[in-house]
Amino acid sequence: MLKSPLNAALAAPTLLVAGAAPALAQEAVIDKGDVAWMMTASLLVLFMIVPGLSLFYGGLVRAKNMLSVLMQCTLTTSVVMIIWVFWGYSFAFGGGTSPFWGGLGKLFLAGVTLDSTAATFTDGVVLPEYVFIAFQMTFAAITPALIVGAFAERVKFTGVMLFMILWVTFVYFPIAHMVWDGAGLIFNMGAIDFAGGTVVHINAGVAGLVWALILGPRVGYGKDNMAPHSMTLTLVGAAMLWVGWFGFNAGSNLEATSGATLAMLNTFVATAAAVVSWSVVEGLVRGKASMLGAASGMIAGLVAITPACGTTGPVGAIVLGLIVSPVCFYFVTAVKARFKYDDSLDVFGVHGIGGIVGAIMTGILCAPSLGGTGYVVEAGTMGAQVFVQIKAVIVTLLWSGIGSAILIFAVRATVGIRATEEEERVGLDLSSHGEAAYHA
Amino acid sequence: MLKSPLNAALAAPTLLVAGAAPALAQEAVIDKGDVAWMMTASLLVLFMIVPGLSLFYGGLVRAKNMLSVLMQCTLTTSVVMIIWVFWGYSFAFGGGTSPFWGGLGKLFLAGVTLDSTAATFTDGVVLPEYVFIAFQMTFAAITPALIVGAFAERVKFTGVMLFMILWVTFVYFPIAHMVWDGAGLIFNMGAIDFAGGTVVHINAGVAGLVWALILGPRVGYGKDNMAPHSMTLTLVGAAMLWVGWFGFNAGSNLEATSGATLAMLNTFVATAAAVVSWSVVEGLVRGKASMLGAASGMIAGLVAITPACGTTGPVGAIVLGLIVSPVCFYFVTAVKARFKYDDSLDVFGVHGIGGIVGAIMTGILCAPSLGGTGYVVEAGTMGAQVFVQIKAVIVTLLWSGIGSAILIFAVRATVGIRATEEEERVGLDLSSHGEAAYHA
Amino acid sequence: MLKSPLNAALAAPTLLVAGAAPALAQEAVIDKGDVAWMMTASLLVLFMIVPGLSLFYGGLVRAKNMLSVLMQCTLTTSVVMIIWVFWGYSFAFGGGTSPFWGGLGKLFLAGVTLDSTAATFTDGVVLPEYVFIAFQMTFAAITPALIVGAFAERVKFTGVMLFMILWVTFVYFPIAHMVWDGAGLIFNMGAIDFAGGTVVHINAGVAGLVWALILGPRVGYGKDNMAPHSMTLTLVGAAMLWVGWFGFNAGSNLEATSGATLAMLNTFVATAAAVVSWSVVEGLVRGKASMLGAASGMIAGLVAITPACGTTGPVGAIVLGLIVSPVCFYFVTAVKARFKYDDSLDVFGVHGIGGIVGAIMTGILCAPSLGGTGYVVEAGTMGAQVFVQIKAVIVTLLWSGIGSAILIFAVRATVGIRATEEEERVGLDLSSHGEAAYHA
Amino acid sequence: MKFISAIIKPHKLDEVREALTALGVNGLTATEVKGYGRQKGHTEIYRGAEYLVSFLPKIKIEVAVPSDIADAVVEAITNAARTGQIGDGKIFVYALDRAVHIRTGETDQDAL
Amino acid sequence: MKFISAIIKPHKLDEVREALTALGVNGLTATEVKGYGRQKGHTEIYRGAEYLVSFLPKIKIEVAVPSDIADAVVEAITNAARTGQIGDGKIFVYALDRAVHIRTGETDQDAL
Amino acid sequence: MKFISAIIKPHKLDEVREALTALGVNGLTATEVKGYGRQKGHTEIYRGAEYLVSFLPKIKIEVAVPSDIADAVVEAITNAARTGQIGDGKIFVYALDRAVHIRTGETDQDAL
Ligand SMILES: Nc1ncnc2c1ncn2[C@@H]1O[C@H](COP(=O)(O)OP(=O)(O)O)[C@@H](O)[C@H]1O
Ligand SMILES: Nc1ncnc2c1ncn2[C@@H]1O[C@H](COP(=O)(O)OP(=O)(O)O)[C@@H](O)[C@H]1O
Ligand SMILES: Nc1ncnc2c1ncn2[C@@H]1O[C@H](COP(=O)(O)OP(=O)(O)O)[C@@H](O)[C@H]1O
Repeated sequence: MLKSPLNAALAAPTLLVAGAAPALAQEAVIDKGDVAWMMTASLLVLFMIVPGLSLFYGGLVRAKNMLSVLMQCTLTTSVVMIIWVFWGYSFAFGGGTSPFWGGLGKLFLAGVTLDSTAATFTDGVVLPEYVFIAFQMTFAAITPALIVGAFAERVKFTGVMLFMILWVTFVYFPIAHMVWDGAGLIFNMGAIDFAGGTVVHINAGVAGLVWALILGPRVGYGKDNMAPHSMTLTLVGAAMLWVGWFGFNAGSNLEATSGATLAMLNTFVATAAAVVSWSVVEGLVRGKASMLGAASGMIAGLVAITPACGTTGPVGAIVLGLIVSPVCFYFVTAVKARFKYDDSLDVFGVHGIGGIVGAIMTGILCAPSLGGTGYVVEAGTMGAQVFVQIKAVIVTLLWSGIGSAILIFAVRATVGIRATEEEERVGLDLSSHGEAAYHA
Repeated sequence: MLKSPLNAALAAPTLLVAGAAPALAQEAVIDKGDVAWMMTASLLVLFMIVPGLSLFYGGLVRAKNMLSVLMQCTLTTSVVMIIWVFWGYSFAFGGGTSPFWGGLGKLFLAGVTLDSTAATFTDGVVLPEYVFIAFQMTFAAITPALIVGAFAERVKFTGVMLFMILWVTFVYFPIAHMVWDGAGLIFNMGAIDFAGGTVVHINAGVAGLVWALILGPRVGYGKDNMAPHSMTLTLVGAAMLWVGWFGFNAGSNLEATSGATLAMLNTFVATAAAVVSWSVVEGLVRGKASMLGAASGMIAGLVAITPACGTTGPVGAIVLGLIVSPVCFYFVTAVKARFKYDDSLDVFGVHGIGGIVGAIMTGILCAPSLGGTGYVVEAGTMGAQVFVQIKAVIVTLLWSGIGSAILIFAVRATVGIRATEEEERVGLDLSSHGEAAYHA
Repeated sequence: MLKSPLNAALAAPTLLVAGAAPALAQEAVIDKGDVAWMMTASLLVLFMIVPGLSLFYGGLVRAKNMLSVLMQCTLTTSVVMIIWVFWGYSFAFGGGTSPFWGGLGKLFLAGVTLDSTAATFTDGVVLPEYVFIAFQMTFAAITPALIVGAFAERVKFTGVMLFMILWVTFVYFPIAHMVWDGAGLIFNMGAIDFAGGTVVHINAGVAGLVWALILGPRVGYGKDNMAPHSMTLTLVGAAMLWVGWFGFNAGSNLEATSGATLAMLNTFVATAAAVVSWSVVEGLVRGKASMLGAASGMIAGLVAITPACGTTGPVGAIVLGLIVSPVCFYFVTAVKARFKYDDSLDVFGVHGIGGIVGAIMTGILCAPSLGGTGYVVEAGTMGAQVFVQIKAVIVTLLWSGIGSAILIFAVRATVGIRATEEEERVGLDLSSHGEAAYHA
Repeated sequence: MKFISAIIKPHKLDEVREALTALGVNGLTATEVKGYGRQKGHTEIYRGAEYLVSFLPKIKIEVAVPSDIADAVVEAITNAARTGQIGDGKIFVYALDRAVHIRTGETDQDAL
Repeated sequence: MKFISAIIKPHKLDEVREALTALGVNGLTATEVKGYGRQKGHTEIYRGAEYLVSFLPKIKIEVAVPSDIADAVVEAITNAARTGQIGDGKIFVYALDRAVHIRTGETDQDAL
Repeated sequence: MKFISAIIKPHKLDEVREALTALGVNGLTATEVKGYGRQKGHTEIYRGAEYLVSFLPKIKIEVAVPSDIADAVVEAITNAARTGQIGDGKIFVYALDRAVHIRTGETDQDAL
């Protein structure tokens, strides 16, 4: 896929809205197999957020903060879905030709009907635009939800909500446009990001790091026992993320073709390899492989294969999985300990770092010589591809880092971002939501 | 969809059984994309029942009654599936021309083979009858399971089982026939119920209310602390219901077409809107938005969009979601408190009321002027459509209300419907099933 | 399906690799509906393992061993996926003509490209080979994971890992080849095993029994209270297994045709019937139907219908479900108690016995007179078919039983297979993984 | 000062608390315990495994009171906790040497 | 009357209970507690975070008995609970002023 | 010998433990309890149902010590556990007749 900018096409849907280009539209065909797959893929990504991500994160916090995490994930998702219909879809894929955003052409999904179609990576093959909107909406919903892990257990709920509204508007939608829209800045650099390694994971990871730095550590951090209240839920959540991720990765192929099946196989094996390598590293370093380590490797592997899943061979995917875990392990143990910031659930350590490793390796593993499907950059050399991949990462780091910082300060100056020490001690479930997660 | 009664067609399968109408059958085509989608949709509805609904309900009861709820949901589902094959499918879609039931034509799935087909909403496009049977079976299974929430924590297990057998036979199958079969009473009124708002939700909601009234409150109701034993499980269950609901709603389109994708998008955004509006209402009324509130809004939104998902535009769906939560909130807080009956888990307050709001709003939001796909009633006016929607609701309320009452009294007179006070105090898990849900 | 060995075809993919037989490949078509369904089926089987099976098993152990079970399931799955790409796929479906293994033709998926295809049961209809590889990979991953239930709560982690690597290599891959490959020994006997009753369930069940016998009982077995730490998780896991099993069974049809829908309907109703019959038996024997009984019936029913789902009619499937539970119940209560071995979670009692019941009944229920799709054996008589089914079971029992025993002794002689008594008392979570599943 | 420890049925906790506050006792501590006694337990069966559970859930209430009202307190607990059925529990009273109120540092009588 | 409180290893509960019933003690109360002592705890690591767990799970058994059998009871508990390894726990005995049997209203000796 | 039982705020456990070990106390037992007192509880609302939770989570520390250091121990607990805010808890001291060290069989002073 992505062979040539011509059928790059995530921008195309805007050109193909029925009526807009009748001639073209007439020829274009919708295959029910593609529709069936894309509907399945869309609901799989929702499955990743709730219950998946919510449980993965929720299990890692103390019981007294469980509901606050579930609430933050659920409300973020819900609010973003409404925003997506109102202005998000337009900002990202509104058909505008700016390299930075999609314009106002599709506010409130203006002009989208049962006959509207969205292009795929294959000329003449289109999808009902509604399913493209739904699929992309789930990406817009999960990305901000990923950030929750960074400020968990001490953040102020209303501050989170305000931040999320601003963040998707000024950070996510523009980056999605830049990477996936035919008119997008990064897209036209020839960077490969098959399913959203930069847009979703690096983007959220950096925002999480900025949050952790500005918000400061939890009360008692480094002193009190903050062990996960339910490793069981964390593993369940991680497993659900794995299952749902096939919608994320294989769904990004937009068609039920062999390309999607390659993305699926890679998503299986890269993840498996990362689970094994994290466990092996722990076994060597600590003498014991932990369940949380395996779950962390699972996420790291999924994150790393995300940009590469459509352009790498299965063996290359395994190599990528084997590499990403040790890097993330080193980061969440050594580096994080060194800098003493409190990224509660390692959003940056796993999503940010894993995303960067994946983005760069994508430029290497797409090499035909390594079983990949080939380079996308004009130059057509590994060096050039890797260079572009790095450029894409840097643009994302800067845009997300600076943008997030500005927004967090803005929220802190208005509704505030931190719960009081007493609220934090009692737990956010009771203090923010008036409930307790568990009773006899 | 539903444009004209001609291709209304849920009755049609019976006409299209291979052999029955060879000529027609020859022309009719099966698209593998539709089959793939309908199989996915069918398993998604099972996912809604177990684990979805079971966890949503189970988390809301006290730990000592957890297993009893899981057991009631699981056995109800299983028993109904067997009944469906034996006589349920025939009673609902047996091909009979009565407006009230489908007759005995397909007892034990008589005549159904690998070549049998069922019609869709598109002429000439059919499905293997087996998948139509499976898909409809899951609807028949989840509806009675929804009632469990009303008598939870005090009911007698054997009484539940007997009731369920009678209820699907005399209440569910007839109503399913009336609403979805081409020969059905309500169907021919021109009422719109795309995915089962009346058949499933209002129907179960009313039955639940009747149960609560006849059974009486739990021991210690209003006095003891009956807080949910695991809000975590409740949110997980609600999330699974959301994910599975796409099978329920988009599956009801019977084909993987843009119509299904519209139903899917609406099911995403109406639900999101209802989550947000319930939370906002709580925030305004209580100063805090609760996780249970968000979960309740999730279900209310899903229930409300069910009848409307195929005929409303995305913005209309959001409006519907924003409206339904406040209404249900008012009901489960003010109204219920006022009348003091113990509908343990608010089956009526959420499914019944939400279903009614959805059914009526469907008649409004299908208006082309509001982005809808148009009226179905002959008259073709909003007034006429809404009037028919209300008529459909009333018929359902009466049939289900009266029918359920008669059956409950019959069961009470025979095997009994209530556990003893001691059994209730010890908990139904130990007293009815000889187990405890949790151990060290 | 399986009508004639000619299009038996799970070996065929090897013949159809693009290039290998261009002419044929050109004619062969890929239907996107099939691809969509097979991708869905593949991820559903992963869903069965994690979180499904892991929770089903995990809920049944004591809290102090929860993570060890999740860890064993997760790592086994991950390691096997890597092995599958390296040599597993080749050993099973490498294209070799030996009746016992597939040879070395596809080590590291040599020669598999985006254009490679795998045959289905219909001539001229093919699938991208990648999705066939992924689908079969999930079977290879879940089978060894099933064995975990037999040695739970006392096994040595490193021993498990070594065993699994050896077991899939010398037991699973060969048996998969024998049963599903066109060149396979059992396949050519004309035995019917639609979705893996022998390959997966009998195979794992026997291995589990051998483990239990060699490993010996848990410390305090028969004396201490070893009640499941969370029946809730067990039911959730069982329900997820049911939902995922449609991928397992209907996916084994390889196409989204009416054959798949029959497999799906059978998987619904046989399971429902087994849930009911286990509950009824308990009700009669103990006066109370337990949730664990219902969950056990669910698994027993799923196991039993696995080999039969494509060749039995729905009523026959119900009969099978009604029969299997009482047999398994008798086994896990009376028989197991009698022989006093500690198959911790009844892997043999449910998967082994249920699999045997299913395999034999498959030979009966495929009778057209009983609504089945017909015999596969040349002879074409029920007696002949049942005889072949029994032969297949015996071959599996012997191969798996002897093979597993040899491997377990080999592992015991090297890294060891049992935790120390102190480690067992403290719990494997802390002693093997340095974590505790739950905290405040 | 006396220290009174009572084992009661879980669902009686609120009634006992009310009875004590009525006597002007403004503090008490409750603990979830498992009790073994005349009240026989139950069996739980999980597939083939049968377990006899002989320890039943109870609540232990601990309250320190001035000696003069000790009898009244015991009386009040007895009445509030009694159901007349087996398993009602027992009350134990012992001498308390000292009591200290952490927040204020008050001791003995003043600390209760 | 004496009130005996013993901290033991969790898996010793049943043996201790049997030992006591053998002595004719027909009631006792058990509580899950966490103990800190010579027996050192363990460390748990969750990704980068390492926690030292110094409190270990123990069970506290409380039993009120007539003074005359107190020593026999202490003896019995000691023998039943001993494993010889560190962490076996301790037994504490104090005087019991009064005992009341809630259901019957019996007091003192009769209440035990 | 004295037996000291203190009800404290959960997050104060570690500080109290450290204060005691500083005094050479090498063993103690902690129990999760629920306390009712001046510190008012909170209300939780679940849809229509509102519950007043009047028992708050506390930790009970039990430690047996030689009489001579009893006051020092009480002192130490008081200081370590005090936050000055309502809900800090109380300390109760009573006489301990006997103590037995299960593993070694040592008794009384030696057993502590
Ligand atoms: N001698 C005792 N010491 C400590 N606790 C006791 C003693 N006897 C009874 N108990 C507690 O009292 C509870 C109730 O006693 P039980 O004999 O079951 O019923 P009843 O008190 O009505 O005779 C027991 O579960 C146990 O917790
Ligand atoms: N002075 C004490 N006061 C109260 N409890 C104690 C005391 N000393 C020990 N314990 C309890 O006894 C348990 C076992 O003591 P420990 O010193 O660990 O082993 P051992 O008793 O074999 O020397 C501790 O975990 C604690 O619960
Ligand atoms: N008379 C008493 N007997 C037993 N426990 C008590 C008594 N009074 C207070 N407590 C315990 O002390 C805890 C704190 O007491 P409280 O009155 O809430 O605050 P403070 O101790 O700061 O006045 C209570 O939650 C309870 O557990």
